[in-house]
Amino acid sequence: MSKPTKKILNDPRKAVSEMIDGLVLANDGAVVKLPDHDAIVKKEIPDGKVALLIGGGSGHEPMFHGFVGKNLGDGAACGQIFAAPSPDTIYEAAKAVDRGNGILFLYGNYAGDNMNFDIAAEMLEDDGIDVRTVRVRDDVAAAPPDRMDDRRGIAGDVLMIKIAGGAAAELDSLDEVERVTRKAGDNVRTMGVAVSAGSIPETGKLTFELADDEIEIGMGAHGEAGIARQKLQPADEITDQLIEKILSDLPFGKGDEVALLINNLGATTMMEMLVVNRRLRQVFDEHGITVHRTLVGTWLTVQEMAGFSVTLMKLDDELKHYLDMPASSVGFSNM
Amino acid sequence: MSKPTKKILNDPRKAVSEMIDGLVLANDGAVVKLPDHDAIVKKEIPDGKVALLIGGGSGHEPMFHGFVGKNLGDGAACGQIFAAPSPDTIYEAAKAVDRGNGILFLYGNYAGDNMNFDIAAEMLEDDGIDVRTVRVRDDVAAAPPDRMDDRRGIAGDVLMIKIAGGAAAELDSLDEVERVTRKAGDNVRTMGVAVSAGSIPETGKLTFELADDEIEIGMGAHGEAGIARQKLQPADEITDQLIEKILSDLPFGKGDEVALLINNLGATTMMEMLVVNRRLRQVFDEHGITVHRTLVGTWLTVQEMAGFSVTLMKLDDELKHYLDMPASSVGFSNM
Amino acid sequence: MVKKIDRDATVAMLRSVANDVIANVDRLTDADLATGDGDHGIGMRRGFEAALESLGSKPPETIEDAFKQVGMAIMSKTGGAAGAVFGTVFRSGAKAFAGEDAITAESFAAFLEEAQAAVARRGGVEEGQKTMLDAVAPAARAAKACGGNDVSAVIAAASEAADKGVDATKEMLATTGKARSLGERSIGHPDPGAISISIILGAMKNAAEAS
Amino acid sequence: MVKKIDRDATVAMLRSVANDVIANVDRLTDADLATGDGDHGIGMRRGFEAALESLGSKPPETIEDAFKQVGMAIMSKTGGAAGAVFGTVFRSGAKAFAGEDAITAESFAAFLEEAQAAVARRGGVEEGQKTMLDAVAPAARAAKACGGNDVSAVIAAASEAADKGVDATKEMLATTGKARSLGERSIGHPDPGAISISIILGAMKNAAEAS
Ligand SMILES: Nc1ncnc2c1ncn2[C@@H]1O[C@H](COP(=O)(O)OP(=O)(O)O)[C@@H](O)[C@H]1O
Ligand SMILES: Nc1ncnc2c1ncn2[C@@H]1O[C@H](COP(=O)(O)OP(=O)(O)O)[C@@H](O)[C@H]1O
Ligand SMILES: [Mg+2]
Ligand SMILES: [Mg+2]
Ligand SMILES: [Mg+2]
Ligand SMILES: [Mg+2]
Repeated sequence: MSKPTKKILNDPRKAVSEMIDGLVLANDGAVVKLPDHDAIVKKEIPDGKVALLIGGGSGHEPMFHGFVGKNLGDGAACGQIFAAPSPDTIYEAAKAVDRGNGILFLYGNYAGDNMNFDIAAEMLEDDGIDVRTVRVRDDVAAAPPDRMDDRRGIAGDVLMIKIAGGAAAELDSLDEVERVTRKAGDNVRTMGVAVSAGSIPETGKLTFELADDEIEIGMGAHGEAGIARQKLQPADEITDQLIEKILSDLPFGKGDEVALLINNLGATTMMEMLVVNRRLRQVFDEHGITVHRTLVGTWLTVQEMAGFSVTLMKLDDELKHYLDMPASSVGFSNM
Repeated sequence: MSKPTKKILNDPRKAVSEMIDGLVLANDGAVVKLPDHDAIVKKEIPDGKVALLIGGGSGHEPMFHGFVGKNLGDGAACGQIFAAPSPDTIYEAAKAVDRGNGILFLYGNYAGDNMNFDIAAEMLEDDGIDVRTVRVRDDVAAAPPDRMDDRRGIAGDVLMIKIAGGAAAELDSLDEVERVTRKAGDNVRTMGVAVSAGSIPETGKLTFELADDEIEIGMGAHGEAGIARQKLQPADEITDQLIEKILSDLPFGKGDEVALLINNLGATTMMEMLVVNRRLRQVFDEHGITVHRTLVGTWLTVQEMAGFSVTLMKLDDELKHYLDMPASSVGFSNM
Repeated sequence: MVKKIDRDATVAMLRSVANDVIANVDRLTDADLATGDGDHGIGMRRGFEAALESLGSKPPETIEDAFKQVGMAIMSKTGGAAGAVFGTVFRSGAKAFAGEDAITAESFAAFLEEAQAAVARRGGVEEGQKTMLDAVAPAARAAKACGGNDVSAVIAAASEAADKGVDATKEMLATTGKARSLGERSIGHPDPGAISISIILGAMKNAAEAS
Repeated sequence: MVKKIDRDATVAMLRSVANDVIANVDRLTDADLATGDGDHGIGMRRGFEAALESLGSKPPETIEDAFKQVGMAIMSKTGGAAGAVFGTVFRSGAKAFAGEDAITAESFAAFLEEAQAAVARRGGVEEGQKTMLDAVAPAARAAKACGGNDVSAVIAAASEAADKGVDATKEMLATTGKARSLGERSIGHPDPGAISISIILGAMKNAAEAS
């Protein structure tokens, strides 16, 4: 097994807790950490606000905990690296963001997250708190369309949090926030490609192996297997392979207006992603698809994995409205 | 010489031009590319505005061309990878952003950039256009304080562009924009550390070699040598080494309010940078320095180089004002 | 033949379970690297280190408490799928010992049955999906089938069945958890969670025989 | 002995200069990897490919034009420090041939003097700073010292001096450009730009001898 990338850390077993301390400080006073839990909560949450709680395993920074902020998540429950947070952490985070008008849980569709968030939701319901759950299931590589529940949540998280955050800031009812968020989820599709693996600091082991001339199409956000392992090809060919699968899945077609997100899985250069963007637009032009808004950057990472994913969300006026609301957090550059 | 990271590109010799096409598209209509030059210009620049032209070699994405946008650069002249743009590209970009009230050139202090921008400035002066130049020279590792002109411009660029962009949007005179930008430059200091090298796609060669357990302190943004090659150490020790040199250089001290920027050189995880942020704050607390604003992200990269830099800018009310102005561009997440 | 495992012996047994899991972190890491995301070993270590800590700092008053404490520690410190399902094994399984001052052949079999049902419910899984349930379920059946009142024999039967269950997972196609994505490529690799169950029951067997 | 290099021979000479630089891209890359950022080879290739293209698409009317076109192409396509200084060598140096219909021993020496002065001005450098000036300046002096009216002898003298200049840069401490950061570590490595000058003058020498 080849050597993982060198990392600048202290004790790897303390990496998550030190990372969270650093993240809270990077928010310049806008969030706090819960005393006994790896959870981050916004300082100012108005009474009566529908609360948005996001979360998942760590190691994907800035996802999830970097998206607590203005018109984004009200709080985030953080697990260890690639491990869903525990029910008690989720429960405490939920209690801390609750303002009496219900809570939306928004997270990626993984067995571990589902079970832990569900246990917390049961505990909260015992307390009489209304909890709804939307699971991001955007990875078209994970399962065919007739098995949506088997799909993983990957970079679609970014657009989902953006829209849910806007909806939760503006709308008065949990029903409505849930409805908008589900609509976003029904219209989002992602597929990625990995060119090299990431490693968990505590094990020091790469989560998979790729030969020097190999890539994996459809790779998951923890190094889960994709749909094809193949030779490295020119950017345009790889792009075509990803986008064809995405377009035919929803399907997207003539006249659709979309949000496009190209997400760096870690070590890929922005130059590569911009070259991919160029090709994507040629394909969209051929299909009569117009792009309302483009995001190219680093949002959901898999440690030092190199590769990227392409996310498309079909928009209507309502989704556009929430997507376009100003937002700021550590993960959104805070500018 | 070890293998460079695999990259997803088409013809490497066309990488910069395809990247620029992709970048223009990623701006969703807010910028245009000049027909015969690798230069990007904002579509809407008000008459009489003091123009801000930034630029430099490509390969550092999103720097520079990702920072053309609202309250940021009005245009950017792009070179090939790690190579300053040519005088004619700079000249044409300057003509395109000129609105009759003078132009500020803002770029990193490198022999290549200096010569090419100077030639363009001479051509513009022949045309009767008032051009001022501020060179970013923030790298404390490059030369001692009595040889500021020998210092390179690295991630301090980000804060400089942010402030110059704000000033150029609000202030009516080139003199004033120049004054504010120079003040920002006088108060900014950066130092970085590299843990692995980047490569230029067209050569396919890593720009330097580091052993598996080695890091280079003070590494430049093109792989130029730093001040010490040493064994990999815990994050806190590396952080201390960087920040002590930065603090003593300006010097920063008790009562100072600063902007802090932790910049990913490419392949470093945000987790690592947040762990570093945690340690930086401990040091600041010891020194009585307060942080007005923190930025942790990927702004000035060196292809797939792993490593990061720490930038500190001492702020007064005027600098704070321009730093805090809203801004958006591809490089600032556009959210 | 061992008829009962009293409270102190139970605590000792749970400690040795924890120590064995912790000692096998690399094996579990490698198994999860082959089919999942490579964190199962360190997750189980976090959980069982917390279990040891809990048993040390707050000596349990009953057998039920001992299992509950272990379950709570795992549930709150392991995270991921394993945190939920292994936490459930101990927390829900603990009910089988309610009011008892020793583990008997009967209550141990009931513990495994309880655990099996609770895991199936929580995980939304059936046997054959290549999860730890494929070690828990045969273990529960073997314990029941063993009968008698030699608790160490019951645990030994369960442990042996769990080992076979691990082997059987090699041939299964994963349809849940992170291994699901592997599809056909998951065949040939045992399920990491099933291995953990076999380590846990193996440690219990050794502890029971020694008591 | 060659007294004059006429316009067509000049264009042929400049073409062979371009081809030689392009053929040496890897050598220049490796030299710049040792002291700078590794782009000198590809930068010079871009510039001289553009020069070939310019000479081909717009055949120069005069010798001055030929040098100017090459200088403009380099200046606009090379980028970086090399674009500015090598562009300057040809563009500013071209003045030495103003109004002349052939390169002579005298005008070639004047070309190098002109180039030396313009590069020193543009780059803000002196000799001894480990740049291409440390090949240009001794070449200019050698050309002047050679005197006479055998242009090929003058070019040969310049070429030989440039080669020695490259060697001399090995011992110099870089104080400008990207190599500056290396400090003491720059010693032992020749300057990439100086190597390019020696390739350029070497190609001119061969072309002059052949004409
Ligand atoms: N839905 C499920 N029901 C029961 N057990 C499951 C389920 N999903 C996964 N598991 C078990 O969890 C194990 C993986 O645990 P672990 O690696 O710690 O968590 P994660 O999959 O979240 O990384 C699998 O080997 C499997 O035995
Ligand atoms: N200030 C300067 N004056 C003259 N020549 C210079 C100067 N700085 C650099 N050079 C020359 O340029 C060469 C480097 O060219 P190149 O690698 O193409 O550009 P860059 O340094 O911008 O990457 C150096 O080897 C040196 O000969
Ligand atoms: Mg996991
Ligand atoms: Mg360069
Ligand atoms: Mg796992
Ligand atoms: Mg160079």
